[in-house]
Amino acid sequence: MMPNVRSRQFWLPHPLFSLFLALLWLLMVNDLSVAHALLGLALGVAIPIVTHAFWPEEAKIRRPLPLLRYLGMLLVDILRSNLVVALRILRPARQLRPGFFTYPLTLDDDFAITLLASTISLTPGTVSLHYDGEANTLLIHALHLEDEAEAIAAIRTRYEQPLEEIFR
Amino acid sequence: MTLALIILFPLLGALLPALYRRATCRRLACLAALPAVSSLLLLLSLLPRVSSGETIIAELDWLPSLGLNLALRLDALGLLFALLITGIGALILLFARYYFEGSASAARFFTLVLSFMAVMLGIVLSENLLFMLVFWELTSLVSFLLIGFHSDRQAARLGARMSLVITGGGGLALLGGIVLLGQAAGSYELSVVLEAGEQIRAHEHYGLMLNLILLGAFTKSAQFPFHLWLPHAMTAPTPVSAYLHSATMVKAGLFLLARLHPALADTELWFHLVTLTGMLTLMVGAFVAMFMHDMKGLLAYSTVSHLGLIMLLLGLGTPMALAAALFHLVCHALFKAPLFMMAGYVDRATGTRDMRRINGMWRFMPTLMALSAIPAAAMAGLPLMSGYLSKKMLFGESLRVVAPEWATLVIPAWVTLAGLFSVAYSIRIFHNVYFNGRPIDLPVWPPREPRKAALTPIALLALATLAVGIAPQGLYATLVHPAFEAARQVPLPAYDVATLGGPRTGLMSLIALAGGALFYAIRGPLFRLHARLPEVDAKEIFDWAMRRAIALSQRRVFQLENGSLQRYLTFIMITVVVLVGVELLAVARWNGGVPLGPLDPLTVLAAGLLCLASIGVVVFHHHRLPALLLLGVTGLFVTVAFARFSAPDLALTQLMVEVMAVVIMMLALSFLPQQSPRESTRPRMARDLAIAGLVGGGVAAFSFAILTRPQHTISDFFLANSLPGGGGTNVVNVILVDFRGFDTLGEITVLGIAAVAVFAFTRDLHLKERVVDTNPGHWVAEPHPIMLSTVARLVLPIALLVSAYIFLRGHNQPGGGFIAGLITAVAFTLQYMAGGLVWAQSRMLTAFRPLIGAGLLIAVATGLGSWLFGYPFLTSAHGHFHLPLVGEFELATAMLFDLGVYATVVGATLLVLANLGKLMTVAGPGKEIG
Amino acid sequence: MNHALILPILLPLITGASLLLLYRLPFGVQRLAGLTSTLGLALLGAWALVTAGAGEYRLYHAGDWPAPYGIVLILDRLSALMLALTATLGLGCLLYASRGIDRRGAHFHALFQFQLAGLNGAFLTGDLFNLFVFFEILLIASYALLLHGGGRARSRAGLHYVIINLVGSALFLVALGTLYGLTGTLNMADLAIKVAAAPTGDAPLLAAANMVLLVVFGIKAAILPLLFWLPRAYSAASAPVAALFAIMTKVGVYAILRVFLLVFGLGEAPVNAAAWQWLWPLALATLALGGVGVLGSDSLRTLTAYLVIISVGTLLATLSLVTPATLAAALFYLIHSTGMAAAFFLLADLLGQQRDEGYDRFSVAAPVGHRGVLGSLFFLAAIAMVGLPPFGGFVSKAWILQASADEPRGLWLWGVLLTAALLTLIAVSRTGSSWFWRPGGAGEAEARPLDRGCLAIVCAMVAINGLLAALGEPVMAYLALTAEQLMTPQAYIAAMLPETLAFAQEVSP
Amino acid sequence: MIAIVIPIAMTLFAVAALLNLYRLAIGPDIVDRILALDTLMINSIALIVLADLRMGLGVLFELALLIALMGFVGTVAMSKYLLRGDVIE
Amino acid sequence: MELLYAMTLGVLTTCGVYLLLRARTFTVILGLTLLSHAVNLYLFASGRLVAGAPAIVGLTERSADPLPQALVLTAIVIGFAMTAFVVVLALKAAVELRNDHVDGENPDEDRL
Amino acid sequence: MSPLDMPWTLQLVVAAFLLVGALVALIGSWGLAKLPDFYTRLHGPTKASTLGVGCTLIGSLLFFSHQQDGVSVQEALVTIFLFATAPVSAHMMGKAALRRRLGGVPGTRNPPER
Ligand code: NA
Ligand code: NA
Repeated sequence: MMPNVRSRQFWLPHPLFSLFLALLWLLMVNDLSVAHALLGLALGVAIPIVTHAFWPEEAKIRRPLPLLRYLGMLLVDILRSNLVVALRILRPARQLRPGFFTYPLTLDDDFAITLLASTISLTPGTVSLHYDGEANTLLIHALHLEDEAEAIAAIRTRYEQPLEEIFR
Repeated sequence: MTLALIILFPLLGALLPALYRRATCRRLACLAALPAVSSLLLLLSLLPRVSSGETIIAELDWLPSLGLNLALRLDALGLLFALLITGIGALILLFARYYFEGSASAARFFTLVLSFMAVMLGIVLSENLLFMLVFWELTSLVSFLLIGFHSDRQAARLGARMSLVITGGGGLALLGGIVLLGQAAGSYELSVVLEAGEQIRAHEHYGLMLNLILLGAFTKSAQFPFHLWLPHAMTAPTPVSAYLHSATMVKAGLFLLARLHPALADTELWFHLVTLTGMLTLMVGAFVAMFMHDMKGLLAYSTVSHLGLIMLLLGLGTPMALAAALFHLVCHALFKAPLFMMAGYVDRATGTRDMRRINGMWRFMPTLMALSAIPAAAMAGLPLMSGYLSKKMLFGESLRVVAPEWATLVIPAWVTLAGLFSVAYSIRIFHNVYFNGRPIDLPVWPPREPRKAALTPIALLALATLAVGIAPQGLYATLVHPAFEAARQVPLPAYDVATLGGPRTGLMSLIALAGGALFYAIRGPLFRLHARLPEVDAKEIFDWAMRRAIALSQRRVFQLENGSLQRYLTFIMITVVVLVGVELLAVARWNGGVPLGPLDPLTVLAAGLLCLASIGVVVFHHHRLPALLLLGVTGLFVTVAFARFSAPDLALTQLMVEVMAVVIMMLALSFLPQQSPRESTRPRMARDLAIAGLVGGGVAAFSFAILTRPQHTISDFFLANSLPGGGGTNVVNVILVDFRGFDTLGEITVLGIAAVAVFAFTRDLHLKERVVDTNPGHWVAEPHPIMLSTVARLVLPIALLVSAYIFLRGHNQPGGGFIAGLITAVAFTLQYMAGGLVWAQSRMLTAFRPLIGAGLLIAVATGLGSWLFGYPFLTSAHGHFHLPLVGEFELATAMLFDLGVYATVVGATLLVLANLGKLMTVAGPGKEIG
Repeated sequence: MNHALILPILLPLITGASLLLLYRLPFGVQRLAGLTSTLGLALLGAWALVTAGAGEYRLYHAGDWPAPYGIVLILDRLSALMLALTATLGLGCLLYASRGIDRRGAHFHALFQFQLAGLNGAFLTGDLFNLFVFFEILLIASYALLLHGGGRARSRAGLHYVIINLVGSALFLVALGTLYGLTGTLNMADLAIKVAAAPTGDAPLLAAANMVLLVVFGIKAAILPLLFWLPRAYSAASAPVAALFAIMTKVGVYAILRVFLLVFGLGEAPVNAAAWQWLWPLALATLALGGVGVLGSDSLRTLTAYLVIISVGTLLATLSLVTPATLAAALFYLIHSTGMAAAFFLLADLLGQQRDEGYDRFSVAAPVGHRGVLGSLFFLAAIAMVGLPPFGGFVSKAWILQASADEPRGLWLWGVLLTAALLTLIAVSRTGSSWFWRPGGAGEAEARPLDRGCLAIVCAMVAINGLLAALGEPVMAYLALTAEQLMTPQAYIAAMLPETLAFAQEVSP
Repeated sequence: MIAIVIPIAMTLFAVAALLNLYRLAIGPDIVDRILALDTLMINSIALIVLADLRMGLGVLFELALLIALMGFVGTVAMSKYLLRGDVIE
Repeated sequence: MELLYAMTLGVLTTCGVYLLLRARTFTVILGLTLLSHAVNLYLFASGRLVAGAPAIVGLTERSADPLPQALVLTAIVIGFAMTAFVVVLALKAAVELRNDHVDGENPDEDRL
Repeated sequence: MSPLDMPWTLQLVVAAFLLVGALVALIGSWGLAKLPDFYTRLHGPTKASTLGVGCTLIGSLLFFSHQQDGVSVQEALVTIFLFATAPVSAHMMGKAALRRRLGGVPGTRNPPER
């Protein structure tokens, strides 16, 4: 399970990730001294060694820039979704038309699927409830489901396709 | 030294038979006789000195603080008894040589008898009363072993236990009495005690003291109603009966009272207790002996009766009563031992001891008959016999009693009647055995007389009896009178035994003789009458009483200790309520006067919710999962309370701990029923609520009282020294790792042990069936949802980074090793949940137990580090360091200590969780996780 | 800097932790490590006796912080006595366990060392909260050891034991909170001064805290009505563990002594008076219950457990007369009863192993192998236990009687004590005669192998009890001085807080 | 301005917490209760942060972070328990 | 404030003790946990109630008493260890004795 | 250091964040209390509370970033963490509800087979 102690795989499985951790450390301690930079780097090396076995696959993010764009869009959608959901909540409950629908996925990367499912849960009126690995579908509950096909199409174009690009 | 040798000879000699277990009985007897005779000779060599009134004392310190010294004393009283013990003992050994011929257990017998001889000598030769008590108890113990010699017989076991319980119990009482006596006299040395009679009798505890001592003496000397053990001791081999239960051990009580006579006697209480007990014993023994069909039983009861007689004499308080008592004591030993021997021979020759079957033995054992005629006559008190003299002395003394009034008439009449009985049973044992028709249905046929040599001990004792009867003055002058003087502690006029008595005593003797003979003559109807009386079997009574007592104890104890935790907890709570409540009643002012802090609505709300949540736990406790959720809520609000009142470290810790605890409980809950049955009745609930309410009210009152009282605390020291002395600004953390680091070391030790304990006792736990059936085959229930596992993996490194952050800042800001450790543990726990136990376990860098061990060792090693610099354990050091390039940074040994805390916490938490998870998953005993 | 004083805690702690770290070590090595460490503790115990015997208090400032701020260990005669007793007992139990019982569960040796560390810590610390921490260490280790070997009876008894002790711990914290809230300190010497100087309005609260502590220590020491966890817990534990537990009740007694005589013992109207008053009847009742329980026991281990209860009752009743003489006598009894209870638990196992069925139960009439040897041993052990001469029990009983004779209440103690002894005598004589004398069935011939090592250990423990009587004088002298030391808390305070010496003398009783 | 807003915000969050507790109490299903508890945890993060803001000390953020972490872990554990009948398998 | 705090403690304690006296291990553990909350808060209160002043040097003018906080921290950790232990033990007992009554027997009874 | 030292614009922004956050969270919790079935109730917290707390945290971030020099990153961390985990929590709870065969409110479209 563990890679050889002599190998780079052992000492620096995710160099970028190590750097990220060091950066995060500096932010967290809020101190840009050399001491903390060294400490941050040390942690950046040490933590992946400990956790590498739990996360053996290399990250498959091919294009970081679209990811950032995606996240920005997500933020906007979250704000929008909150507004929508707030209104739905404040209106009388009998006006709700809740419903379930199954969303057929085209993504096949675990991380990407997770990202999509999270997105769905964070955005307007939908929560992803169950991922069926065999059929590669997501079971989604919508707070207000007018048209199933429309909902599926919206998710496809707005979220899944950008994600496909990022993880292709 | 000589005195010690007298005891040591038989004591060490007891080892000889044990060493030569395989030797023949004869050789064993010789080996055994050697020390006995040596002691006897030593005693005889001292006889002239002692008879002339000298008291030899030898002393060696043992436990002077206790007043218990190895002090020996030989005066005439002791000598009298010591001679009896060694002399008769030697003869008993001789007798046993024939009695045990061909028996495999002879060696054991000789060892025990010699041990007994030694401890019995110890009683009579002790100068120190506590030392005497040591021997006293030892005689009970050795006697227990001797009575139970034939341990395969139930009667023997019961008899042995009975004697041990009664005499041992008496010994305990005696211990009490002697301690009181020693306190009253100021010493346990007899030479002091015997001089302090006035002081002792005036002591406030004299009555209790006397009662306790008499209890000891009465039980040992088989006085009514403690006599019951003696007849049942007859299950012992006959040499034992002859030795212990007629000649020596049963005389220990009499010896003790004679010994302590100057210290205790001559009070009204003494007179009443001793005399009345003696009278009762005398009569009961004599009466029962009459009707015994068992030879040894008859002899035993007759012994009881004689012991009562001597006791009576000891109680009388007339000038010469003590002399009479001692004289009779010797006579009794001399005639009772041979009678027991006779019973032994007849028993062996016929195979039974039932006098209804043993008849006409004169035909078969003429020599034995001739020899036993003498002691039998002495027991009956026929003229010219030793018993005659002692009986006349008894009658004489009974007539001299002047006070109290009732006694002047009752006692003479009483002793005459007892004398009558004793004549009757003496005739009976002789006549019934040797005459009275033909033997009936004997198990051994034909009875054979023992070899002539075997009769030597009887012959010698019979001879002695005869000698005393014929020339009593010899015995009296050389032994009894000096002993009498030694016992009374004053020189006394001599007493001519041969010529004593007057017409009235003669008349009393005559009545006894004639009456006894008459009584025996009409025994047939009397026996039939007696047979109709309800049979009282002491053994059964004892056994029944014991069973009863045990059953009763069992019931009583198990009514209390019934294995119900609920009851025990109720007891504890009630105890708290009562003990504390009584004190709290005295509280004058609950409000200590410090002005109350202002209330704000949010706090009121939080407090209200905390209360509601905890009440919710109670209300919902039948539904376990909801109750668990509510418990989580209470924990959350406790966290909020800590945060509210300036304890961020506590809030952090409480939160982590709470969630971990809830997770652990939930793990456990998956094996338990999901509902608790409603089993409490309403009154029961009301009762428990009342108890709980009282405890809760107490806690509330307590805390209100404290909160409103002004505070004086040592904490200013910590606030002032935290930075300069401990190198940290977070005072709580500095206390934890520095000021009171020792506590923290203990705390992580507890955590580590708890985890290892969980590992240890779940290691071989089999979960054959789960209590809940959860059908995981549902379409939605895959074990490791992708979303969860993906996010969990993301969380892990970040959480570790956070935990490093929390760890490092802990010394200055809220945080520290414990919280960091829990964060790490939680992050890994998430991996268990997301990926499963096997998956996650195989990815751990280390096992958990060594992590715990390492953590503890790091903490300890940090503490030990200060030794190198000459400081005590856990002394901290900290400093600012400067490295080129790196710049200024701070290091404290406390950090290293905290690292130990961190490692222990991680290891312990994960060990518990993994092993709980293991129960369901790997489910293979022997498969160790962590 | 002499660090020997902290070693009784650190040595077993390090050994235990190392055994965890190196958990893959061969079992023999683990065993050896445990034995070596315990032997070391015995030597330290001897050192402590010698050191404390000189009469000086010896202090160890953990972290180099002065009292009352830091945690200070303090060695006086009583602590030294308890250390030595624990180590000796521990060594005996561990040797016995090393004959095979230690293999029946995981980490026996590590847990055993932790247990010893907890005990020693409790005996050494001069800080009340630290005492709580060491209580928890010794408790958690004892929970684990109690469960060693597994089985239903242990689970059930263990559960009760654990829950009751958790309640006890909660109460301990309540008492600590009260004391700290009212006095603002935790060091026992400092507490003593602050308690004595507390405003009168606080006195009932302090007395109430004292009562809570009485309950806490009463649970540990097992006094009525807090003792019911004991019989099943002790009789369920494996033999060496039960034997070690003989010292556990004494920890409660130790704590009672420390707290009542020191923390609440100063001042003109000491707070402890009420607690002593409660303790007296409760202890007597405990003693009586123990006597009845001994008679009603259904197995040798239960019987021994009740003997432990008797010993606690005797000890506390004697102690609660609070004179130097009774204290000393009680301490002697403590030594005797601890050793003999342990020996009896081991003996019960030794006998139980010899029986085909029923183990140590009385109701089963299975024959015992090796009757001669075991019977003799039982006989001697029973004599020692009942308190018959020539063993330590006799001396201690005589001493207790002597010491309490002058007290007006002493005779009550006499009555109950002697009756309990009689009941014990009845019970053990029944047991002995039915096990060793009653003719056995067919199984009598084929005795199981008798572990000579185990036998030797039990013999040694009984022999030590004999030696306690034979060579009792120096022990008694030591204990008399111990009692004197306990009765003069001012000296303790002066040693702990030299600067407050003058104040301590001012408020001396 | 902030000084005025903080108590208002706190009150709003407190009302939210009360609503959570209401759901926690009435259920009806255990999942509802878990959801309520999860929401309560999240709301209490805000309360903690606001309290810290009010004190102006900045010592409670770690608490907020940990509540978030522990709330997540707790919710996952409980859901997993309902889903599978155990938590770690 | 103090009265409110004290009363809250009282309620917590009452609930804890009541649950402690029930017949099922799980319930007893719930009770123990509540009780330990109460006790920790009690011990905490021995340093009095101070708002907005954590014991961090230099943060505020006066600060809360740090010592009880350290004590409570230790108590919480020990309590955690004990809870974990007793939970697993209760589980073991329930599995071995085939019911989760505190006495492992008479499973349908509330015993005195 | 008191809030008064802050420029009023920043104060305004912080206050707005705090108020909006609280309102959003309240609505979310209101939804939790009011909505008719579990699945609909799941929506409120997943979005509203997350955002509500997020806003509060950002307000706090701004506040403390001004009070203490440098960016206070912890709040951001909490926010990100919440946003990352809330969907997973909802996912898990939703699965649990499905597993427990909870039905939707009457009128729910395509209710999952039980
Ligand atoms: Na006859
Ligand atoms: Na810590």
